[in-house]
Amino acid sequence: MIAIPVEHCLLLSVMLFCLGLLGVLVRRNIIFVLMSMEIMLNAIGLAFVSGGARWGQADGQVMFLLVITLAAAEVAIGLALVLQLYQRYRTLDIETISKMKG
Amino acid sequence: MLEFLWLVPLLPLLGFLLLVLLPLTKRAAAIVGVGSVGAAALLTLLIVVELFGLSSDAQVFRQIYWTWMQAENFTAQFAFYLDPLAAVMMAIITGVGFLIHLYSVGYMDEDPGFARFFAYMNLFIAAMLVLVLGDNLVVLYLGWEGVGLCSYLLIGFWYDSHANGYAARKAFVVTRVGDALMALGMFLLFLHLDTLDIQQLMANANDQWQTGSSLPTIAAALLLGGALGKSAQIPLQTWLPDAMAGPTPISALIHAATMVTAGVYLIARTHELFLLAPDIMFLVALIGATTLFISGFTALVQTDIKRILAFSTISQLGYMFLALGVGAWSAAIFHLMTHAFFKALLFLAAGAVILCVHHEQDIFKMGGLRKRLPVSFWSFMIGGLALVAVPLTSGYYSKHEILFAAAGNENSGQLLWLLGVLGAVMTGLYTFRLIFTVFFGEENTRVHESTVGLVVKLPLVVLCLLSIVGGWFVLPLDHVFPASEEQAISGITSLVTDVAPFVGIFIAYLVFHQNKALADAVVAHTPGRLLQRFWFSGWGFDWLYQKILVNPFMLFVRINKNDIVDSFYRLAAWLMRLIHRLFGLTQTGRMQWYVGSIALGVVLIVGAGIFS
Amino acid sequence: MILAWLLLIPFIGGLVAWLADRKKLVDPALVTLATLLLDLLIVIGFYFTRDAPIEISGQQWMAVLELAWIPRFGIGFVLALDGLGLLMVLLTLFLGVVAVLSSWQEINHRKGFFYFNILWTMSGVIGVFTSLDLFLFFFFWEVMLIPMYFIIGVFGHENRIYAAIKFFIFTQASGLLMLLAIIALVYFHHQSSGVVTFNYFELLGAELSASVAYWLMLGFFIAFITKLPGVPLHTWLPDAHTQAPTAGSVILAGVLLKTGAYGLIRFAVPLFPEASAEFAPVAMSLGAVSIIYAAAMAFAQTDIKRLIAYTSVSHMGFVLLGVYAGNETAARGAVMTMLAHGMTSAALFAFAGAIGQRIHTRDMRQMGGFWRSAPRMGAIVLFFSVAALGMPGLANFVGEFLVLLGAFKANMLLTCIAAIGLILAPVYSLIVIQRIFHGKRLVEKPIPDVTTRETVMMLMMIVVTVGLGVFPQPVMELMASSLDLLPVVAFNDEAGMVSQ
Amino acid sequence: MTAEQLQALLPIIMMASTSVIVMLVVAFIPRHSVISSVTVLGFILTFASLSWTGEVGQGLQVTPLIVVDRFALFYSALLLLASLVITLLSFNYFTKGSGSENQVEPGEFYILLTTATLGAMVLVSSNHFASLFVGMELLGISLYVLVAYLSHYRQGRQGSLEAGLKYLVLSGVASAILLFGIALLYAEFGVLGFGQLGALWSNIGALNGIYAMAGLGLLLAGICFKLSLIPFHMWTPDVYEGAPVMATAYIATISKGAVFVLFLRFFMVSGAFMQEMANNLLILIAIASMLGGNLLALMQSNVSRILAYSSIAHMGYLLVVLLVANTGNVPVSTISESVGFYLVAYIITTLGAFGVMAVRSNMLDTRDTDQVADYKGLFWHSPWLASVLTGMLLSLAGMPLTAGFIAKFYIITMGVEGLKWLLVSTLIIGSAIGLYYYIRIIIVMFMRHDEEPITGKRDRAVSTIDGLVLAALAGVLIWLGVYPGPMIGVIQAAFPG
Repeated sequence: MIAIPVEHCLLLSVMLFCLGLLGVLVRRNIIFVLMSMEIMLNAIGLAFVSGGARWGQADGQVMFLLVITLAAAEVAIGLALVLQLYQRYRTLDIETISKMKG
Repeated sequence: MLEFLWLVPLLPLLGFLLLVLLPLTKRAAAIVGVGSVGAAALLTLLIVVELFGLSSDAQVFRQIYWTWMQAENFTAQFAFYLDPLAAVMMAIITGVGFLIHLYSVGYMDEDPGFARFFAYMNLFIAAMLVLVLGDNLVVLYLGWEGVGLCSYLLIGFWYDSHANGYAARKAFVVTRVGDALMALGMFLLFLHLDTLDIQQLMANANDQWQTGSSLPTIAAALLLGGALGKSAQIPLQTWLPDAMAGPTPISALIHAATMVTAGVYLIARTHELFLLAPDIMFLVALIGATTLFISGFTALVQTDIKRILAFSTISQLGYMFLALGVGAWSAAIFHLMTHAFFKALLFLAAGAVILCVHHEQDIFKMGGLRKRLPVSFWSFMIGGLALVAVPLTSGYYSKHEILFAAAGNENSGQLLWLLGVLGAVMTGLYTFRLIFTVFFGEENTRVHESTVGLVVKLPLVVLCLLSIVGGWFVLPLDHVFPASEEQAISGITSLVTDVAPFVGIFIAYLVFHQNKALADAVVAHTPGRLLQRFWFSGWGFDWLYQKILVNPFMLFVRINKNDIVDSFYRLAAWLMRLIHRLFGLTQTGRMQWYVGSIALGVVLIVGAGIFS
Repeated sequence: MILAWLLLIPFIGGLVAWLADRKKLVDPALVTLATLLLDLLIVIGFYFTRDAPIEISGQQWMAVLELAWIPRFGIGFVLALDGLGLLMVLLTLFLGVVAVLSSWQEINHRKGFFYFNILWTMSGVIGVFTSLDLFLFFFFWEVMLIPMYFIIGVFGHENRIYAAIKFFIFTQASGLLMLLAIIALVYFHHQSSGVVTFNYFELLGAELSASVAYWLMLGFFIAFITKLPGVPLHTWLPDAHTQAPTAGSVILAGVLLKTGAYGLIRFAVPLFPEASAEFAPVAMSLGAVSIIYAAAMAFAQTDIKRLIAYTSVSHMGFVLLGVYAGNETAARGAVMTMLAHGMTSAALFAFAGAIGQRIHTRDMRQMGGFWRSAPRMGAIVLFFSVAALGMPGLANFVGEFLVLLGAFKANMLLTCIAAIGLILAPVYSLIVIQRIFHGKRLVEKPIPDVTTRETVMMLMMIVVTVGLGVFPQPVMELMASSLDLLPVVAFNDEAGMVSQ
Repeated sequence: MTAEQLQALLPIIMMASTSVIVMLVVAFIPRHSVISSVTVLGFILTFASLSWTGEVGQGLQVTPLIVVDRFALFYSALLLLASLVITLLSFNYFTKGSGSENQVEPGEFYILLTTATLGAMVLVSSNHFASLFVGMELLGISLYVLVAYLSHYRQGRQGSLEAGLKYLVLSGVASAILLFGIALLYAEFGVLGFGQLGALWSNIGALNGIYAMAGLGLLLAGICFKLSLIPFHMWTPDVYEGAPVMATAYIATISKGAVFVLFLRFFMVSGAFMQEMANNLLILIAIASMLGGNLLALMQSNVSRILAYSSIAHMGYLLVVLLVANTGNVPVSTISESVGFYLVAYIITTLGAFGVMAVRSNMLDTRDTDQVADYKGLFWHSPWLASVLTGMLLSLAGMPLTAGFIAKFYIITMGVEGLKWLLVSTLIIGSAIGLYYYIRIIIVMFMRHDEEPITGKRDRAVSTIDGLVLAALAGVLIWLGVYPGPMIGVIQAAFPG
């Protein structure tokens, strides 16, 4: 098996991570924000797996599993709150939650 | 009796305490007030008699009570020192003081602050006695400041008027300028001579310092500063005319007979130091001569009877300084004494006049009072003659001693003498201007005689006597002061000196009695009027001080009322609030902005990590 | 143990006073008075029955209490009393009594809390004057601020919150600098000796490099000069005084300011003798500037308490001058000035309060001519004004005279500048009398004269002021041994010397 | 797994079981008092089990993930006690809503408290990235819900929803950053244990690989977010303000405390502080936090926000200690001791402050009693409550007589011994600024109502439990401030390894 160089994987994961972060930064729709966070978590997963592959360990995959769990939990709670948000304001725009400041 | 020396200042002090602490009736207050000083005077008499009964070498008595302050090598004992000089001063203070107290009983009769008046007076006598008896400069300073305080209290005695309060504070502050200099002088003396006991100090100064070297010069100059303030000499003379705001007995006691002579006493007391500083000696003489000359002119144009007497006092004090400056110590003290008699007499007589004309003090609103107020008139006449130094009066003897001493001085003696003689002419002029205006001419005031009772008249009579015979006293001060060599006085000098007062009186007769239009005509011209105004203002000293000292101070004080230093802290606080607001702006409440901040932080950290 | 009791009695008394008020049992003012008198009696009793002095590092101490506290840092609970401390404690308790008497009628609500704070301040101040462990000292130094903060902030006048916060921040912030200096001192002492300790006696001999000592000395100096206060760190004082209730002003002026001076005498100079000597010209200059600047500022004020506050700054300038003059004469003068200023300023503030209560203003432009209806009050205020301007025979003179006499040796130029203060003192002192008691009467209703309570209170203070002015020697003997550490180096400013 | 290891893990197991039991109780006996009692009992038993575990002795490594040593046990105990306090104070906070139509049994709140505490306990016992990750997310996800807990009540608490969402997204992003950092480090070094990482670092000296540097930077950034250090602080005030006051207290004390303890252990075990880059960055962050936090709090009118900003500053102060560790002038044990004491003092103080706020708040109101104006004249109708809050604020300000003073004393001592004059000066300036807003709250509480009308609302009587808890906190506060010796001894014993 021809190993994919670890740098390539890491570069990809960095790009993915940045994409996700950029999404959180620019999207106004809360759903898209949550999705962008998923992308970030997946980038992390990729980095762990490629790291595991580089060192030939299972640790990377184990961490990936944990990351997936985290992603699921985060989204579960996130969506519950999105529901609350929508019920109250009838919008998914995150600008609505900027009352507290100063 | 000498061992009862401590009782002399204590008696008036006890009188003061009684008057302050107990709610006495007017009668009781008078008894306590006058009685305590009377007792002190009696005791003084006994003590003085005993002291002069001793052989002339042993006429020194020191009494140490307790250690007042002690630190390192500095020790100030609370101690009194009695020698002929102090004895003479004591006698003047208690004697004249008693007479004035007595007079005040009548003068202040209707005043609601009767007891307060006597309390202050008693305190003054006590302080003045401490001043002259102090064995060291610190005790002297205690009395020195004490009399200043009493002077302040009594000038501002009628406190309803702001002007009185202002005059009182002015007196205190201006003399305090001198006091501060004197304090510095004491520090300097102690630093170099290790003691403040006057006798020891003088001995050490003679031992350690060369005549004319810089240290004694500076020290003497600083002490002179104190003396100038207290004795109202140029440039610190401006407070005395204003001090006339106080009741007239005060002007007589404090601002003529006793307190203002404290400066003379101080210099006489420390004459050995001044002898080491000939430059300062000359300065003293020059200041005295200038002062007597300048204030003579000022007295000439005043209209307020008490202010005329005040400037006259300054002028006479100038004579005493002149005497001190030329080394005629005894003459200075002699003149101090005669001046105490006749000037107290003049003030008391003026007081009696003022009382009878309903507290009018403008001499041009009086006139022809000779017939209505014979006692006052004759008192004024005798006092005036003594003041202008007409032969056979006490003033004649003392002033002539001074002028002769000045004439004989090798250091610009002629100039000093000339100024003195011109001053004598002026004295005659302004004194008789006053007498002619007030007591001669037409009557134009209502007078009520009734208020002048026996207690007022008796002191006047006694002082009249003293003003005449005072010149015949021989002060036993030979062992206190170095003997001054007899000067050969030329006949011309002697003649001019004798004639000068009469010239003044004659001019006064011409201008203010015979031909009153003449004076008005002089004043009518612009130069004349300007000169009159210049003299009237006391040669512009007040104006000058107002411009260069008081106004800048007031300006600073007014601008800086809110404390410029505080604005620095207010600025800092304001800056903090500003930064708070700016920082607060970053807290927008928008989530994406927050994410942006995190992202920025990450970029910075990672960037720093990678590129470091 | 006597020392611990000195601290504990007001501490417990404070709690009792508060509880007594809450349960409506007794008047807390009475409790406070009783507590302070008890404490005062104990001190006096102790003074007359004390054993032979205890000698620690060459100094004589009347009583020493040493307990372990936080051994981890070499911090002990060290209390000790010497002549200086005794005088300060006596002053504190005496003025405490005056403060209680002067606020007898002023404080009518929340009395329990008020007197609780008064007593706790007393406790803290006594702690400051007796503790000889630097940590403990700092502990009390800060602790005494908090009740004072409440006294100003809760019971003060219209602008009290601003004043209280300003007071707190100035003193706290400078205190933090001192804490830093203390810790650094301990650290450097540890470096050189291998012992971690906050004990005063051991730190006295700390070997420090010159620059380190200078910086540490500055830390102490800034904290103390803020409390003193000296220009330019004085601006909290006028505000605090103006807004504080009468008792607050009395304690603040009479006692709290003295802690700053005490700190200089006990800690700042002895701990860093060389650095202090080097710094002395600067400190003395600040003292001289304080004297003159504050005197001028006092004259400008129309608020009577503000005026008196500035006079405090001016007087404390003498203390600063005296402490750094570097000889015993000036040091004795400084302590005498502390005591004298404690009396006069406390008395004047008590009167400002009494007048404020009568006519409900502190603005002197609305006063005048009070002498006619209240001559006894006038006489007493006159007495203390005169004392404040340095009349010989009264306490202030002894202090100022000795300070200037001593300072003259050290630096002539600065002494001459400071002597200008002698001229300005009557300018501001007499204006008080002039504006309040003299002149035309502006208030329609005649103001009532002093009550018996006020008379008694004032007589006490008059007796002390005169006593200190005429017989200061016993007091000076008492403080003598405490000042041994002070004049470490005689520093002469050659530039100020007159060429011979 | 040996019996010894089981014994070592017992507290964590106990805590986990408590979660499960509480969950069951919520399902079957949904009565507030029962749920609360069970939770309290769970915390107490877990706490008790710590002493038994303590017999295991020094540093027992249970699997590569968890280390049970005195350090872990001490902080577990601290966090458990804090959780206990929060649980006790929560009871009345939620009971006040009972009787109205909105009555809800807040069972889930207690479940989440137990799971969060479980996460915190794992965190303080972790010396491996995997357990770090698990603990941190267990804590974090529980907190998302706790923060948003009141968002589903009909009439109010928009703040709770807003805070919940903000916390979810921001904390999610931060967790992702932290994890990505771990992932990069793992990819670079192939190890996940702190100790192994440290060993590798010390072999190669300074780090130089891009990924390693980036990984460490990201890790730092994630931790800084949890500690709300500038510039990762912005979530703090909003979340503090919007979250129910007890959730705020939880974040402020247990969450931050646990993360800092982890940070400390990571630094000490891995030697990360020997990295020049980390050191310089942290100095900047510490200075910015000390100054910025205090300045941001300066004129705030909301007590929660004031405490939020002040927590930024306090974490900055704590960071000073870590930075001193870098100098090597101070033994690591002293560093650990200082951090320990500071955390103890800070947790007690913060709990006390939020406790008073909780006692005066009602979950059914649209907001908690958190405006400064709400405290006007408090002293005159609730003197004890006001006294407790005064004590807490003075402690935050670092005044003597309180634990906060000794804590600040520790920090300054460390700074001096490390010769970090810049940091110490900043600390002093920051503290001086900070005085203003603390004493402003105090003075407001003491405003006299004879002059100003009381705007602060009056309270119902304080319940016995709340009273006792607050009194205990205040008592400990004073005790630590006046006689800290015994506590110092305990903390000195709690040394990692």
